[in-house]
Amino acid sequence: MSVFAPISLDDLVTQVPDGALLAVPADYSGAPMAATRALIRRGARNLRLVTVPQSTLQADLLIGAGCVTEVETAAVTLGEFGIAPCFTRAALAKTVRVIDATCPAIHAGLQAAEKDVPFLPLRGILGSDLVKHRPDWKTVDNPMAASGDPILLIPAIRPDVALFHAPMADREGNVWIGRRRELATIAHASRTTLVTVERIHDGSFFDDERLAAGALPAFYIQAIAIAERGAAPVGLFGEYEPDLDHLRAYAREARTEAGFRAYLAREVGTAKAAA
Amino acid sequence: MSVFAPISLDDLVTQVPDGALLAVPADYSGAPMAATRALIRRGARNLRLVTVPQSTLQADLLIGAGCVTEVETAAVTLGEFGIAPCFTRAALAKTVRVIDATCPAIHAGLQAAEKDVPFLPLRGILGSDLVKHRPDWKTVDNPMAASGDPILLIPAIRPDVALFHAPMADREGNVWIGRRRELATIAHASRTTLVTVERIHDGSFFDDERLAAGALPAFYIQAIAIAERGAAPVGLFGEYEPDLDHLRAYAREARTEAGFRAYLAREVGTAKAAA
Amino acid sequence: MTECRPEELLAATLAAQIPDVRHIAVGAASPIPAAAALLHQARSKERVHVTILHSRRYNSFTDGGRELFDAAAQGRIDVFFLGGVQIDGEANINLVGLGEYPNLTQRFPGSFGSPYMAFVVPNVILFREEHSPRTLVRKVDFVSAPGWSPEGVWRRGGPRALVTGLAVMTFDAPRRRFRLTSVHPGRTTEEVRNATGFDFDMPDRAPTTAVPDAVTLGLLRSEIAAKLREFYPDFAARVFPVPA
Amino acid sequence: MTECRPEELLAATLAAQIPDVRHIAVGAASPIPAAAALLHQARSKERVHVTILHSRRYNSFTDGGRELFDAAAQGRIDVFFLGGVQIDGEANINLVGLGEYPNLTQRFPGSFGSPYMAFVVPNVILFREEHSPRTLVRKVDFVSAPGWSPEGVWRRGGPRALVTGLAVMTFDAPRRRFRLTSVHPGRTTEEVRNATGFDFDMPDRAPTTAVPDAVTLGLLRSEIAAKLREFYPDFAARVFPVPA
Repeated sequence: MSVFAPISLDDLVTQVPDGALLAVPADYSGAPMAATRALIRRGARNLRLVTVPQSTLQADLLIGAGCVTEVETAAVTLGEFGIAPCFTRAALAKTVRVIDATCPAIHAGLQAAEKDVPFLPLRGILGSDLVKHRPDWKTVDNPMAASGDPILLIPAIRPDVALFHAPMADREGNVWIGRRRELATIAHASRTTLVTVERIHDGSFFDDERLAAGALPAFYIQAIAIAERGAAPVGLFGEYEPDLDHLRAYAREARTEAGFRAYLAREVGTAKAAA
Repeated sequence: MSVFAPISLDDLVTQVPDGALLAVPADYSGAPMAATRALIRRGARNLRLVTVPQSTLQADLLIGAGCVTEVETAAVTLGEFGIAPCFTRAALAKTVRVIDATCPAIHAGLQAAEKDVPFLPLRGILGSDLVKHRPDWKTVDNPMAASGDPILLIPAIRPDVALFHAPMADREGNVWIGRRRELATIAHASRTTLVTVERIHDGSFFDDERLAAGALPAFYIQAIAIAERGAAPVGLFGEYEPDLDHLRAYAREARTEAGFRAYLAREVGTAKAAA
Repeated sequence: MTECRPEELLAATLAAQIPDVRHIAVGAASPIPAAAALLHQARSKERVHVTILHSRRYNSFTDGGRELFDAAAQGRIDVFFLGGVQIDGEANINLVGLGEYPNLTQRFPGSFGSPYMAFVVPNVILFREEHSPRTLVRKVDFVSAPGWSPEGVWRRGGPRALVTGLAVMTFDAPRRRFRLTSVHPGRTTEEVRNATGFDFDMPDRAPTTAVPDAVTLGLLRSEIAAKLREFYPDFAARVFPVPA
Repeated sequence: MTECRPEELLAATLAAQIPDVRHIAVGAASPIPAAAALLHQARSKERVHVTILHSRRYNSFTDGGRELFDAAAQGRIDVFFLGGVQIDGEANINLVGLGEYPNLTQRFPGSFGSPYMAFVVPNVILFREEHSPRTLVRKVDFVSAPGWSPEGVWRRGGPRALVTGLAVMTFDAPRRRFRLTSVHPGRTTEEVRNATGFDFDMPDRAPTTAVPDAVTLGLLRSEIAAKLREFYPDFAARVFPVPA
């Protein structure tokens, strides 16, 4: 079990190529906000996001900063602080293509990729207008049933990159995700997994079965960078709460394009000019 | 969050009805040996086993004791100690029907039940003689592909009862399964989940994110009994190693029907007469 | 004492729609349904499990984001609450946008898990405070989750009731129609009819929605308010201010 | 020094079949393949991950019994070892029984994950110590895992080589035939032919399997033996006795 070396945040985000299909975790599972800001600063372009299954500030920032051409999502919102302003503007102006989905379909698509099967079946959903607008979703007759029994098939979702923030990595490069098991699924389903962590745990999670239970093994992970409070202003499970004042202020400020630009300049820093 | 009361081992096994489809965990994930002995003593009959995905002593004892009519399995063996004598005898004499499967198909069948979908697709396996003898497995043309692309569909496996042994339960009735995540899948897929544990943890696993990561929530679990060294002579993850001398001796003794009877009388006690 | 806040009336009214069950789940950003679920739990003689996704204490899922949906598919969740930016007379809900999709004139966050939960959960309770022709429409612009399904389509559950700031309606899935069950205190049937964009059945005389009794209000203001403070601090502070 | 035990020869020979890869996995009850994987790892300049299911230290799976199979499906496992109670000339293996299934005359444990791993793992190495007409047959009685698949069937990998107590063969999947690559020291081509129940290609002169050099034997007897002691204590004690 060799020892791994963390890399810098800036080096980490160079491993998210322009045009990548990027998996974006929900707020409860380690939103990689420091990495998102670094990604905006490096001037990432043409990203296609898949939110697992929804997103708040992370998707809204990436969309507002012009990094995104497409987003598959069950919802983008600022939760109790209302609509996600950049997402809403971009969706209405069609500067970003929104591929509407539903939470269990996104989970199922990732599970299909985890098994490298072309699809997973899912009950329900039939009759939703989502189905009409998802030519990639297929309704078939359940081949296991004697008589007609329509069922929906959800195609595999294979992100190019999974990027998330977690409490800690150990000296072997394993990452502790606790009970946020969707992070394991995302990593399994993705070609490349990049992680930021609060700190390095001295030793191996596998020396303690209690820690091992929440570990994502190193062989799924391509690179790790340390980013203290790397999920802020979003919270991090078991570590810190969201900064509600920051989020409330963002919801207000980003209501106008000019307000969003001011936020970006102040909180994120200068983005490189678009290529 | 209310407090639950553990019940006795004998009461626990009355909740495994004769004829039930019973999920049997592999040796590495908490073989419920004390409960298995209690089940044999109570004279359980006509059980149908599904091993997840294989079994050693547990399945062999239940088969030898005449509790079983059918077993779906990827393998029954005593591992380094050779063939499982009762399984082998029963299979050849056809007193037990063996439904041959393969590990990933059993996992996939349980995952299908976990999602309450009729099937999960799986790559590979085509061309194995297993497929010929599994009329419940269906080969279809991948509906997502433009041209012919055969793929196997594995039907959902829905055990009536999941029964396993774990290190501990907490005061709320949550059970700690650590990284043995197949136990969560089995519990999700099963109608009833019965658990034996080494001990009761004072408090709630959910008070500590490190313990929460390995917890199976109480609402999946119907009953819990305390059984110290409840997996012995098989080992228990993170707790104790298998008793190799015991297993080696079993492999030798159970080679004959008479030897097995002697083992049963000595190690299990008197079984009730068959109904 | 019997001065009852609108949120208290709605929580008690939602709680009254919950049948005897084992497991009630509440999605994100739903303080009034959360209060209703906790109220039902507090008054139940049986052990009732309440999952509130927004909470740490009331969320014991350990299998990732999919577990809510898988557990619901397994039939382990008996009651779920859904809202809708639009809700129509066939109990379809819209969480996506106004206009002809994808050419929307207004964009909402998205469908979340509604198209799934509406099928797998036996008792779905629709909840929308605003009761107006804008929210309760003849036909939703986009069906996030359909209120009913044609014969032959697997479906375990669906919308059973609709609670708004004005009234309570129950949904008759085979007939695909709502029926007015009660009108909140101080409101009239006429008002409900005018504020509703869809056709619905009306009894000759719609009863008044029961106002929560003193015991219920006591529970809400003490035990339930204390629990809500953990995960809906703003809501709890506004609706259940701690006496100075 | 160059006195080499049969297990050492086999471990070194199996290791020689492993191409440059990132991740080698070893199933249950496979001490010689485990030694081969650890030997390959020890000699590799690149970081090679070795998963030994039988071990605690060399098993970092945390997603349950399915993770080995899912990780293999994801293309994250490059090498896997399979045995067979019977192996035939088309690289089919039988782990189920002798006779006409289900009317067996002999019953083996079962197919384990072989019908899956043989498809998803690029490099499958077949290993069976006993090389006899009983184990290497013209046609297996039951195909647990097929050695090849017809065109149009999704398949990423399959058997590449067969190592036995007598010889090494490579498998040519398009031609569905084994070819003798080397014969172990002290054995003859004739012996291999007589002990093999299936037809295979033979070079005019089959080379002798390379005996592990002093460095390799040193590695096996020190570093690898120490590692094996954790999870194959009986095997390690027998093959690599600790000098008194």
